[in-house]
Amino acid sequence: MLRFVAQRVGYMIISFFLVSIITFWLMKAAPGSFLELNLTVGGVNAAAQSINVSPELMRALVAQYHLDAPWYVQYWSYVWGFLTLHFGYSMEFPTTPTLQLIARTFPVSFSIAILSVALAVVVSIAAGVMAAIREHSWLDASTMFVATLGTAIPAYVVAVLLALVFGVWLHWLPVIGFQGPRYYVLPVLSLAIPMIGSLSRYMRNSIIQSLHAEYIVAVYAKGGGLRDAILRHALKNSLIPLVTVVGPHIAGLMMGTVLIESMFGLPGMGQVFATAASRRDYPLIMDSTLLYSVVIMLMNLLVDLLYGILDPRIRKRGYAEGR
Amino acid sequence: LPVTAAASADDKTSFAMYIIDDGHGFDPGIISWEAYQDSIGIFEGLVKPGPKGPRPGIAVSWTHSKDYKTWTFHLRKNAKFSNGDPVTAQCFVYSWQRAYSPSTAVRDGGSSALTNEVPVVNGAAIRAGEKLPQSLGVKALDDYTFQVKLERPDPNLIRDLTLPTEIWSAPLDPKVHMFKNDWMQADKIVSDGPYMLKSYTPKTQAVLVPNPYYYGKVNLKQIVFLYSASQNALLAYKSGQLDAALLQSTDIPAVKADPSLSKDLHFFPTSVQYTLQIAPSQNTTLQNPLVRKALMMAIDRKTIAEKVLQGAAVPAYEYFCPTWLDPWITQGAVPYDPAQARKLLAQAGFPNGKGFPTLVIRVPQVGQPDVVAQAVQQMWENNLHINVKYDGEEAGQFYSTIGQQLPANEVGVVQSSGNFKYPQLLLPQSLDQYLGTQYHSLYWGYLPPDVYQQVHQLDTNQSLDPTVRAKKEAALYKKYLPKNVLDWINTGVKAYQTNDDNLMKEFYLKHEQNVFEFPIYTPLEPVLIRSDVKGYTPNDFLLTVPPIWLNDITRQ
Amino acid sequence: MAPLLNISDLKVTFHADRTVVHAVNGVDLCVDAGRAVAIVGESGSGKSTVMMAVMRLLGRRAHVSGRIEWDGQDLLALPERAMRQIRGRAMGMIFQNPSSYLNPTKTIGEQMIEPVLFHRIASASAARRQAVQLLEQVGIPDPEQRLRLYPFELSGGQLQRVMIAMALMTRPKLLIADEPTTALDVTVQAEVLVLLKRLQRELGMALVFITHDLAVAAQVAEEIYVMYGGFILEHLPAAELTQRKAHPYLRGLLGSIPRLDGPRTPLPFIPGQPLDTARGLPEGCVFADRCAHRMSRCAQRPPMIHVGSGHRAACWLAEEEVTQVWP
Amino acid sequence: MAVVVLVALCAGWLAPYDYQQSDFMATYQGPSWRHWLGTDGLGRDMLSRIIWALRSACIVGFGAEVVELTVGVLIGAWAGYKGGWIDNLLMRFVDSVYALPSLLFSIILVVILGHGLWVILIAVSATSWVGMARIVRSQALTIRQMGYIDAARSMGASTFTIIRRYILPNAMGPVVVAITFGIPGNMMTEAGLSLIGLGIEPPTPDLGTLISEGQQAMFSYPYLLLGPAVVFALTLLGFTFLGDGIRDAFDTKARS
Amino acid sequence: MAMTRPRQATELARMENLVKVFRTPKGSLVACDHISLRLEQGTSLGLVGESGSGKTTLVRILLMLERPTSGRVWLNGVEVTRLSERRLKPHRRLIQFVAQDPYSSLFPNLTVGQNIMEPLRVHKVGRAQERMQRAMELMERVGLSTYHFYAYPHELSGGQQQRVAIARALALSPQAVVLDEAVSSLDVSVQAQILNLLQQLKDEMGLTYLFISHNLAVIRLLCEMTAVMYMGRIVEYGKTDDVLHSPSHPYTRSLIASIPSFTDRGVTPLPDLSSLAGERPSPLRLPPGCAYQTRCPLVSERCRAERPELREVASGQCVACHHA
Ligand SMILES: Nc1ncnc2c1ncn2[C@@H]1O[C@H](COP(=O)(O)OP(=O)(O)OP(=O)(O)O)[C@@H](O)[C@H]1O
Ligand SMILES: Nc1ncnc2c1ncn2[C@@H]1O[C@H](COP(=O)(O)OP(=O)(O)OP(=O)(O)O)[C@@H](O)[C@H]1O
Ligand SMILES: [Mg+2]
Ligand SMILES: [Mg+2]
Repeated sequence: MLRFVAQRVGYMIISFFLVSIITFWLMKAAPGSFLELNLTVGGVNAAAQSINVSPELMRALVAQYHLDAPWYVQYWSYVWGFLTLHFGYSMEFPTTPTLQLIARTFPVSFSIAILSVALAVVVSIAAGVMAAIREHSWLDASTMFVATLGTAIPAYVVAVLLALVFGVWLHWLPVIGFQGPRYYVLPVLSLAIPMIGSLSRYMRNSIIQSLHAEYIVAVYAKGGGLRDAILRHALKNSLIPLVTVVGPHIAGLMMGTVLIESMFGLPGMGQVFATAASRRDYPLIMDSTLLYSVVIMLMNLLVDLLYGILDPRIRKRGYAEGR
Repeated sequence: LPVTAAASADDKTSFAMYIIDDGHGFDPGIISWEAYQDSIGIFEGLVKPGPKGPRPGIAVSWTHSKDYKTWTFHLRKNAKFSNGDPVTAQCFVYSWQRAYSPSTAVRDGGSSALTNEVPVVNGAAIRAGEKLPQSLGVKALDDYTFQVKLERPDPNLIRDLTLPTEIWSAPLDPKVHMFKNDWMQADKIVSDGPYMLKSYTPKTQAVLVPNPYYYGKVNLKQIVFLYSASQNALLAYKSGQLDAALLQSTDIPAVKADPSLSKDLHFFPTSVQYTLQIAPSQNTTLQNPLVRKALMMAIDRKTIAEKVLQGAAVPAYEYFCPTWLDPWITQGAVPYDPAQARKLLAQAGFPNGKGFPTLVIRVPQVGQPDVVAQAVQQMWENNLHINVKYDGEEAGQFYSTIGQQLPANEVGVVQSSGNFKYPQLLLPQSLDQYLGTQYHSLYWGYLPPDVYQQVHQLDTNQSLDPTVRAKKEAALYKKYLPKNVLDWINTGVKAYQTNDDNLMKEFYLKHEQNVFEFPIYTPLEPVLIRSDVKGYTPNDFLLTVPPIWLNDITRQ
Repeated sequence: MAPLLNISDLKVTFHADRTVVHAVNGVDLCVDAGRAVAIVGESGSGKSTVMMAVMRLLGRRAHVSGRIEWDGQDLLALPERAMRQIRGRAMGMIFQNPSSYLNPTKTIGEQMIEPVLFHRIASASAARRQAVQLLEQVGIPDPEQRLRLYPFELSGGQLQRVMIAMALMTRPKLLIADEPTTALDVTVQAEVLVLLKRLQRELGMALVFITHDLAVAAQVAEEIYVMYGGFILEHLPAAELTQRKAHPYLRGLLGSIPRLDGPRTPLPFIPGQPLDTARGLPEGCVFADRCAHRMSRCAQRPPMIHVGSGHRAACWLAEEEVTQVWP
Repeated sequence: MAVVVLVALCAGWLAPYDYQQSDFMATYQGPSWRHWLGTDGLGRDMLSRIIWALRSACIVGFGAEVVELTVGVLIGAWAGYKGGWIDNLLMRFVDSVYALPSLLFSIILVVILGHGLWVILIAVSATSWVGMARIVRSQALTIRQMGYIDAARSMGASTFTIIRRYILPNAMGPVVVAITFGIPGNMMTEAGLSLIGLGIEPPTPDLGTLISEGQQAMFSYPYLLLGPAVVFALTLLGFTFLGDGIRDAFDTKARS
Repeated sequence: MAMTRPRQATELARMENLVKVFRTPKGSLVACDHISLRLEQGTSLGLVGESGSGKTTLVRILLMLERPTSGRVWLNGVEVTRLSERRLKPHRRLIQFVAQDPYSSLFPNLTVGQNIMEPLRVHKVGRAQERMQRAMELMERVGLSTYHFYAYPHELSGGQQQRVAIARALALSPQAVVLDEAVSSLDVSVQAQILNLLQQLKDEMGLTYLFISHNLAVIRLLCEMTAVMYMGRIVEYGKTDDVLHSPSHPYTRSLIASIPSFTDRGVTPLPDLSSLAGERPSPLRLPPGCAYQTRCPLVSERCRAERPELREVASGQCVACHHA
């Protein structure tokens, strides 16, 4: 276990550097990148004007990223700055330290993503189990049809419908703003519903598959019933493949919140990020990309550990080869 | 049933308003075109806008010299900042110098305040870094007398100072250390308006409460700004969370169809223009005035305004000046006349569009594709039988390639816009200034293609000092622009220097003939406001802020 | 004394899309308490299906008919709840491939105590103590430790012992062992067989042992049923296996087994393919088309004919033999 | 599914009107005999636009899938078959791409490379090939253990031959399933991109843009949203069911 | 019989001091421990031993599917231990391979005919037409009807699949064929048919087998020599009859005693439990000395301390036991 974590962390470090190289390279290649500014001729003021920031900020950027040095120094200062939590300066929000910006917005996005995944997982396990127990019945068919429909409707359409129903018709929930738990409900639902669609289908298939396994025959042979078969055996085993699909979902969600955040006016990272991207706030883009990647990697690590918890073969055999 | 927390609709002491963007926060030294929150009640300048024009703010009275060059303001003695400090003439000196000083002028991603619209003595030189901020032509004659000296006569100074963009002229408390970036945060900001910031989450919401030290009466207990994508505005208004919301044009029919909503619908004028500017090309076809006129005549601006934009626009006739302000501007309007347009095009050597180069419409794309550009594309294709291509580009990309010359088989227009209220404010201050930096894109069509190349090289040469670049470019323009164009610009310069209305009108009326652009429309803002909300004046200056002075707002 | 398990005319068909598999076609089988019975036959002959039908574990796709009498009650008529009382309590079952019949994600301890828990015989801790005891009995050293292991951490032989121990948790009257040693090494097989045999005797259980290895069947069981194509072709006491085999099929099978002491000449073998029960059944004897002694009479299906005490065969030849030897 | 592809292929003949032909006399018209699904703000026929949009969706869906498939299969098969440090290296690369926030990555790509079908293809497939690579790799890892790969090696077949002739054909099951799920996934990604204005160049219609335009107009002209949204959902559903079917087919084959 | 036919003993393959260590997360596992073996033309070799004793690993190394940790391998007199895949290719024709599970060893995506032609294709032997002809011949040779030529492997029965695998192994006219439990998964009557076929091929084509099986009775039919493996080591080696009738290693004895078999006197009885006592050691932590010490009835102090080497105890019979 420990060895496994160590190895995965090792892999993560490698991936981290690869990701940072990719982002750095992309940022450098972007047209009009601040990393490509020529400081020798016009000086800081000219450079500042050319990317429309204050000379003050420009000086800070030069100091942070060593813009007058070769690319590898720039690269390293970027990575090192990130690692030591001395994030770069945002051009868009220079008055707020990037770290503070992230510290304020990230938890919102993250909690929305996690909550919706959790909700989706719980609901889809229930729906999947229901459908699997009554395999090929009308209940199964209709549950799965609705679920499939759920996958086919994009989250942003779901969001509007939800806002219409719960905000305008029923007046139960606020549709914009952010002042407390109530404000989470609609965004979380909008993200969770399409996910529930795909996950419950997945869950159903995987429970059905588990129910066809030979060890389930053994459960019946021991005198157990369907309840025992599902609760004691099939459920846990079919969670293992579920973890495989939830992993990428989480990764996808970290970005998927952007639309939902702007839709519901939530102070999330997605908004900051979208602003950064559309205003070409490169330092912020770089740092948030890296941050997202680290989060995604951590999530993946978590998923892998979860695997180990669910599947003793992986845990005990030292998480050998492949997956 | 639990009723939503956001039933602002029923709370008569509070007002919730919908805003698309929050620009760059609340520093009056920064201009954000999207929003000007501080001008609506957080800060208060010498004068403030009112329903019938400017009215006293911190200054209770003012005098000016005969030549309109020296202005003296007498301040009220009971004005205080939100921390209790008194507002004095020194506070104005302080904030004006801060706004003009280049080291503090550009900050926070936004553009610096538009101080050049007020011709204070030495202002331009200070901005150019040639003089120290201390030499600015402002003075505190005593604690409650503030004097401004101008470089040129400006009888409109008072009117101009009430513009939302001139909020930089509001006083700042010199005791607050404003060079620290965090001073704009809700717990640190010190302001002198009727309301002050209670809390602020960027891109999410801001809450204003009355400033306890404000000298006058404050109407509401709370004002909330909610920021969100505009597609949600109607929903939020219907759900009762908002008392005022800015709609998308596509929501208008739905609102009109709903009797309970349609009475709340208002169209607020704006001063924004949607235009198509002619892009530089190696092909000189568009240098032919006949061709330009044909293209102009082939655009049905009325249909665009009424059908495509659902009435949330009025046809535009002039790049700089919104028509509802100055009726004289429509004198030069070109009517929609496809037959005549085809005739003109044939005269220019392209009968039935034959032989006409591909016309590219370049659009900066933020969000959805530009439907108006698509409409223009269709109109040109249908009416003139020429080949027109829509070319949307990501905004950053668009702006970084806007100056690139098109190849010889293409001509193009680029989507552009202006945002100006008073024509006087946009007059050329000097030939060099006008040609060297700001507006030369309007003239680059006059340059021979190879000369344009030189200009473009100068433009993109990062290693060049900006002032040197501007000078070199101005020199090129002066050398290659036709004499009538130069004369015409000089008319504008003279109008600026003398503040002569007739010269100004002449300048603008000739504009149509002399610049390379097609004005299309001026948007109207469709806004929903609850009928019990009273006391707002439409802000026709900026896009997103409907009521202009929040303290006038009341609810019955 | 009535037999413990009495199967008569058991028929099982599987209905898969458009094909019907006649897996079991009228099997009569009888197990007395405490006796060891083996069912032998080639792959696909329906051995497992018979015993799965007894346990009623065949699933919805199977159509079962006939009569399965357990202690006097007809199992096929029993409601599912009552059947569950019998399954795993009075009857235990062990399978060929223990590693796939054990849930890989649960410890063997958790799985071993399940029969006791399902039947609410004892508390979990009592069951655990019993499991320890049983594991010791089946020759697994260090049983307390092993309970905490997962199936993949044990070798095949050990897993098979765990399966046996698990089936014995409820002291069943009948243990069904479906090819429990086929996947094992010869030495391990010997160990498991010895163990099974010993436990069967000690606990006085009846044992139904399914295998395709005649020699193993002969070693373990007292009676042997030979199956082919869903039919029982011969039923004989194990001791008679090498002396008197009436059916040409059994003779063919025995002949084709390489022996440690035989000549090194080519082995005799049964020509042709085993019956494909998905292709419908022949009118007559199921073995006829592979039989060297086929005669015209074989177009009729032969009944089980007594050839000796406890020895019956479904072959017309047997009838002749009987009339010859015992006129 | 076939219908969608067919419609996409025959867009030119099927569409009753030119997708960009606008009629300013007939903007925002509800469904009628002349325009079955109504017209949009420029008086363009929605049905024609949807049909053409399906074509764009298919081009992106299939095109990106081809890119994904090529890259994913090459990398996955090689890594899976070779194992060892090659596998390790390639998989670390795969991990890194996997860790990139994909939407952001697409945005950056579009920002850097500009609009255009190619860029969208690249942007859509830039991060999604990773999934394919993982599937192919895990397949290759299993197939590598199969007896026939030993047989091939003991015959002296070269690595390339083994991958091409023995591994890939037998890895196809899950890959085909992944493809059928990948195509609608790509369409979804593309729709997401066009939602933030990074989609296909107008006036060429595209489902994502149609839907988000429809969404803007949903209170006033609901049919503008309904038409494309229903078509989009049906398309996705079709592919999902197709994928299900194929997966079931492979499952039963694997079982028997 | 093959054994009696006079033939010059040419060496087909030789392994010297082969060691194969697998690194697993739980430690290293010695699958082959200093093994030396020769495969001579005309002298088929049987390899028995319990599961996990390293038989498959040994032949995989011989076939160069796996590289040894140390030790050397010769094929037809050429050392191939460190040859690259490409240089190895010509040597691969000499020894072909038939695996236990015929289905998984056949290319599922190719027809029976293509499967049999595949080695010819890989070695670029003949033109398409000729290959097809050869494949037809081979199919007949192994007793498959050519009507199966266009069938896919999964449409055949296990016995037929094994025949296809054998035909494929014969396509390149090898001198030796390695059969890894080639008949274990088949029903007895089918097994008998395949064994007969192998015997016939051996006699007619002069093939040499390296035959792995659990079942000594099967090995007896086909192999002149037998090697017994235990925990990665060869514990006994000699003429098959000698090994069978006078086993010298206690493991061999217990192995033979465990085989359920019919004799003229009836079925062999189950061995008594005492001869089966003892636990298998973990292959990851073999005890020093003799690997069989945990189960051996004869175990002594010496067995625990000193590893017994393979030594000749009777003419041609070698045993690794201190007590033999
Ligand atoms: N669930 C099922 N659906 C369809 N056919 C089945 C099913 N189970 C068994 N069969 C068929 O029934 C026949 C008998 O199968 P069964 O498993 O009883 O044979 P067996 O004698 O146990 O064989 P083996 O020795 O391989 O275990 C076979 O032809 C098999 O294909
Ligand atoms: N690739 C590998 N990695 C790690 N260990 C391995 C590998 N291949 C084989 N082993 C181990 O090496 C030992 C010998 O395995 P091998 O397959 O050679 O045994 P065998 O004698 O052929 O057994 P069987 O009779 O079960 O086929 C076993 O313990 C096995 O687990
Ligand atoms: Mg069976
Ligand atoms: Mg093996």
